[in-house]
Amino acid sequence: MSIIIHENTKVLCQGITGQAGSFHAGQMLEYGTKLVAGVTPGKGGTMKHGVPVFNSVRDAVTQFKINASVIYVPAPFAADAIMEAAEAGIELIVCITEGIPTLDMVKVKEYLFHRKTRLIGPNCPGIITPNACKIGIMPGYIHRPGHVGIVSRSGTLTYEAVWQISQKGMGQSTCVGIGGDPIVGTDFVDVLRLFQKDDETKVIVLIGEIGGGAEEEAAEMIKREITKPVIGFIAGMTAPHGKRMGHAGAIIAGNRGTAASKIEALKNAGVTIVDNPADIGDTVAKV
Amino acid sequence: MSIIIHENTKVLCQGITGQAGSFHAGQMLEYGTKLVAGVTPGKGGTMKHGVPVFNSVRDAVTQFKINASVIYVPAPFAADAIMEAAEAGIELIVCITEGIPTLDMVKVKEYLFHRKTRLIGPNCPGIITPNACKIGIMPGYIHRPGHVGIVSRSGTLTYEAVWQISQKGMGQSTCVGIGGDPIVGTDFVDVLRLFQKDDETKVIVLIGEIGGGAEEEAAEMIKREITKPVIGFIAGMTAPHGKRMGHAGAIIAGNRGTAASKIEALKNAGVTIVDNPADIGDTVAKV
Amino acid sequence: MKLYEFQSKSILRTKNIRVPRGKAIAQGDDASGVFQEIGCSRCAVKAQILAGGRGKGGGIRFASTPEEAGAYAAAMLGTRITTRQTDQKGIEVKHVLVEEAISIKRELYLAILVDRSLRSPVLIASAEGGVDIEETAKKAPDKIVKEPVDICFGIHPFQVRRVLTKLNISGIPSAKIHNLLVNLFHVFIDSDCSLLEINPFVITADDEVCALDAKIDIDDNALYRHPEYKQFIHDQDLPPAEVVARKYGLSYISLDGNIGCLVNGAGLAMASMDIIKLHGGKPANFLDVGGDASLEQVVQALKIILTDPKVKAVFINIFGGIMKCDTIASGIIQTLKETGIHIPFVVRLEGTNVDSARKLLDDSGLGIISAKDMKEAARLVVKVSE
Amino acid sequence: MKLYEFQSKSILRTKNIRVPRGKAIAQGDDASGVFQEIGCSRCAVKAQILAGGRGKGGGIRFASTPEEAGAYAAAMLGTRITTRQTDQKGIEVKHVLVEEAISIKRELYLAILVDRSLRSPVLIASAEGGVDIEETAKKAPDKIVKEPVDICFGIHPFQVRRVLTKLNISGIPSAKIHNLLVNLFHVFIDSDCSLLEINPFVITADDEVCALDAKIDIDDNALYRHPEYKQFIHDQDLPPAEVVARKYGLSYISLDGNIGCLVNGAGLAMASMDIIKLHGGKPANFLDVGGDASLEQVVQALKIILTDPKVKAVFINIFGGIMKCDTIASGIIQTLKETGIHIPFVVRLEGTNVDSARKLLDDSGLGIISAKDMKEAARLVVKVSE
Repeated sequence: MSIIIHENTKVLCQGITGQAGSFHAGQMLEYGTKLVAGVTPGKGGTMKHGVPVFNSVRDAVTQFKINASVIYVPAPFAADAIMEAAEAGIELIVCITEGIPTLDMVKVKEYLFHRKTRLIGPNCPGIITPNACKIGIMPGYIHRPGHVGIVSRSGTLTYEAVWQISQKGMGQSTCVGIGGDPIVGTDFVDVLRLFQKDDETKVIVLIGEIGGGAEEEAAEMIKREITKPVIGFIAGMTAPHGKRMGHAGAIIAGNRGTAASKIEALKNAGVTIVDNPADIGDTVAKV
Repeated sequence: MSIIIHENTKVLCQGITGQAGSFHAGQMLEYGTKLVAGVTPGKGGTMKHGVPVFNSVRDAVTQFKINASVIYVPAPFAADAIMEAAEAGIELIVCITEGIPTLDMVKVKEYLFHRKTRLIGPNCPGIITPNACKIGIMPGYIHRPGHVGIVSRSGTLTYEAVWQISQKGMGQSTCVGIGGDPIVGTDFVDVLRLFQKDDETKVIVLIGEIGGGAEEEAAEMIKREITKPVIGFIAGMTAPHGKRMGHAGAIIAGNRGTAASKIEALKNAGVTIVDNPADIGDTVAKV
Repeated sequence: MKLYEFQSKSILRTKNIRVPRGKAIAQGDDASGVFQEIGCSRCAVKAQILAGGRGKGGGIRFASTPEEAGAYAAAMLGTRITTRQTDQKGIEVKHVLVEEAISIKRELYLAILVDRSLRSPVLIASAEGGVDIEETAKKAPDKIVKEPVDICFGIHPFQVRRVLTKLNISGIPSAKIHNLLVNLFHVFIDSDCSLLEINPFVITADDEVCALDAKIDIDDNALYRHPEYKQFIHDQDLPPAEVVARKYGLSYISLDGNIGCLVNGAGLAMASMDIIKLHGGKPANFLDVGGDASLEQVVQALKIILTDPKVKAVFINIFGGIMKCDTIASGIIQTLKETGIHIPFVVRLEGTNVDSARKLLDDSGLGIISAKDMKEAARLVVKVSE
Repeated sequence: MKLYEFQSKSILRTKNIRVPRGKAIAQGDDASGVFQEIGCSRCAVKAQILAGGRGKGGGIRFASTPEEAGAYAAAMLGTRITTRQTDQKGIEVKHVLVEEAISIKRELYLAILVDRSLRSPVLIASAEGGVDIEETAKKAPDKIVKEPVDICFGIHPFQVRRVLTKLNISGIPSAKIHNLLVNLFHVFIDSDCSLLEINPFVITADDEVCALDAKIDIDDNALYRHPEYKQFIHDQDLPPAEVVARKYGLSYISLDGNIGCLVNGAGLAMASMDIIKLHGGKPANFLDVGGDASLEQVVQALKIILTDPKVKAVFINIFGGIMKCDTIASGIIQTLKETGIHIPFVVRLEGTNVDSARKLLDDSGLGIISAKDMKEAARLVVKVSE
């Protein structure tokens, strides 16, 4: 078992004819992902990597049973692409695009609120269940099937963690990059809950970073609901203060947002905190 | 039993110090409705009919357990009043106000979509379970407790039907005026479904009128789901054509909207149609 | 409130939607001067009436010289135009729109209105614009595109792409139509339209998009927040009785029969007309005094009814909720005393304050016939009207 | 992008939000002329810097004559102001705002920003405006009003009433504040703000409401749809390295240490800084080349690092996903060849195209140190930087 995606997940790629979309569609196919169709408005009727391209998501879903869509369209068009996929009834949307305006994402969240679609991202590496399905941009070869569930706000730092774990001879059940933007579709809490229920996942790795309160919220939830061992790393312990959002930012943040507050909250919830980012693999191996 | 409201329903009145609100709050109290509080911004701290007045719905719900709110505020402020009540978590809102702009109601429906609040109205007489709870403007004395469930788009025509039924010695389980506006909170289908499930309701009376497609939708649903006898009356059989909404109106309406189309659809669903509005009571008595 | 074409177009202009250059004129204005002002070789002279089908009724003509424009305008203004949407008397032309004639590459149909079933505004479009759109809707419904419009976020770009694909529009005009659709929705929302119809909406010879005609209905309930439309209300060409009715917040429609009707509530008012017909009579009007009429409204409503020379009897059917029956009774008594008109009144009252109301009528000595129920009232009023 | 007070106020003005009459001037402009133009008896002369606390740093003075205004402005322009939000060097004053002094009855605090937890814009207000708002938030959080703002429909009137009640505002100003809040939300949405802060926002002696100060941050990701802010981008007073970084879409922050860092991804970049510190080194910068950097971006990023005279060694940590490792390798080689700079480079590559990248580096003969993992890389770079 795994969470969210598995070997029979049928994937659509929005923005398949763009540079990134095309490259990663090829990589996903090579990895074995069942990428069945692509969408680029105006390119309907053509083929890419042997996969048919449609003008719209609705056109694609009338031809194929599709479970998930991965989005590589440029930031100005990404919110629309997400809503188009949701409107067409796609259950899982993985948005890789970075640089989407925050208010676009506020709208997207509102749009998705009463729909059954799950969004992962944006500004994320995607999601992978090793040797079964890769939806995103992570280098496939670093992953191995196994029992470690990884959830992370970071992209490359996740690869680092995966790599260390794989190097130790262990593997991953599913790795979910939830994305680093202020507003994301799926958060730590959602993924942790799925890992808790997943028989395949024995250990959970949570990778956070400074800013926002997602790690503190995760800590509260871990304390209440998670019985599996959780290993955490928070990037930015030595980072200078980021840009201040005026007094208002401080008022909203309250006592949250710093590496110290996140680490304290997670430790308090029984999470094993890794101080050195190079020690993630070792720490997991010791559980 | 009854639907939606019963003798223990605790009611709030928004606009209680206005002319209509004040009059009907008095009438409701006299009828025995458990009207526990009122709201008029700026009048918080005063009393009306022995009932405390608050500045906001939230203030009222922190002081009292409230199940329903009835709204008598003027049209320009009514949509806001509905949303205020919904935001405060009130489960049932009965909006009496007429003349609310249609686009305000489109917004209200969107606002209520992912909330658990039920809205009845606007532009409706309200809802009554005889001798238990009256929320609205219907004259109480015409009602008798009994087994006829009444649902109607009309106000005064409902009283007519109730009166005829009561005059025949029968009574009503619950009477719901869903309102005559293009967009209403609760429609025929919602109420019919509740009547079907309600043990107390043995016969259903549906009163419609020309325009829109609510009766045709009800007919489809009756055919599928309703096993209790339904008696229908459609007002406007002899009415001249109302204002044409351009070609677009005709395109949207399709073959629906006329008295003939509604009567045909209802007959087709097994509904007994009353031709003469004075014969509603007689027809119910014969079931 | 239905707006004239020239009024609708003036609203479109404020949202940067292109309409032909032009100007509306009334009796006495200089149509040939407008022709010269516009400065193009050919103008349309269009009668402004609140009914469709004027083209076939001679309401649109094309002028190639200022003189021609003047002559056509003069011929239209003050005359009555009869179309399939008017009655036989037709409608008097009080305004004429003189505007540049446009070279047309394609004609399309666009409209936005609220779909009751969807509880949402909906965009309707068709590649086949022009007068026969309703025929198209019946015979080839797949040629009609319907897209619900998100009340929160407007028309999504993916919906615009879908519409353009279905209308088979690509290339230069597509971006322009995209903007047009976004702007149309803004007009619809910002102006509280109940209908916004552009038929035809055209792609011009030089690939511009332009609203060749425009029909806007404003939601009457929302007029209070649009002081900018006061002038339009003033321009409404309503029969005097309807002007009075509107002024007093009454819903009144004149009909052919001889039994004046005053009822509270639209449903009961329609049912009252139905029952009059079932008993062989003919209603002279539809009149709903509304849910909570004041004494003054009742008096004005009765005066409107009594002003109609066809009326031989009056049928009053009130089932009071908010409406108090004694207010109706006082209104009847006051009106009869003020006007001195004595035709039969058949009154059926029930509901709030019904007892004091009946007493008022009985004590008035005005010979008002009280009926115990609707059937009796209908029977009586038909009888006395014959 | 943080805007200056005078820029923020110019945006507020476009949405009919009242701000004091005034004008921003730069070196060489005539402050006393502006005083006379405004035509009031007392003006505030306010240094424009992108940091709070300038009042205590001498950045706000009140002038009662044109001469005084001129003198204060001249004294501020070109000098550096140090506040608790700047570093010790302070910030150079390049603009001064001269505006009418306002008679204040009450000072309040208002802000709108996106609350990540609520995933919604939120309005923050307090009856206690001024510099100590953060103190208030800590000591008396009940004096801070927070209302989430509906992205679809804006601030609901019932929310405005709630805010006014909590702020204890009634009477004349309440309707004005209602409008102000609605307009502020429009600014927030229409301008793609990430922060809109009015502190203080005041009720004047004559019961008007006025934004006495204003701080707007625009969401950088949304700048593409705001060509109207091009001028503001130009006015940003950024260090030269950050200007170059911004031009090439790189995220760069200069720090105090001596190890230049080039990493892909913000998380890994922060982790790289963390690990350098854990191994006893000090990073000279934060630099995230982003997820999909081109060869040119890599070269420019390295040039920015090498331009910093503090840098004694360079730490490159890449775990490629979209980013291709061979692009990084080519960038390193090209930069070293172009600049001829020879300081130690410790490179750790993993991910997409890593093999060809390693080969490129090995074949280059430039003495680049390849590390097998992050820990080794950190250890090596700290060693060579000492």
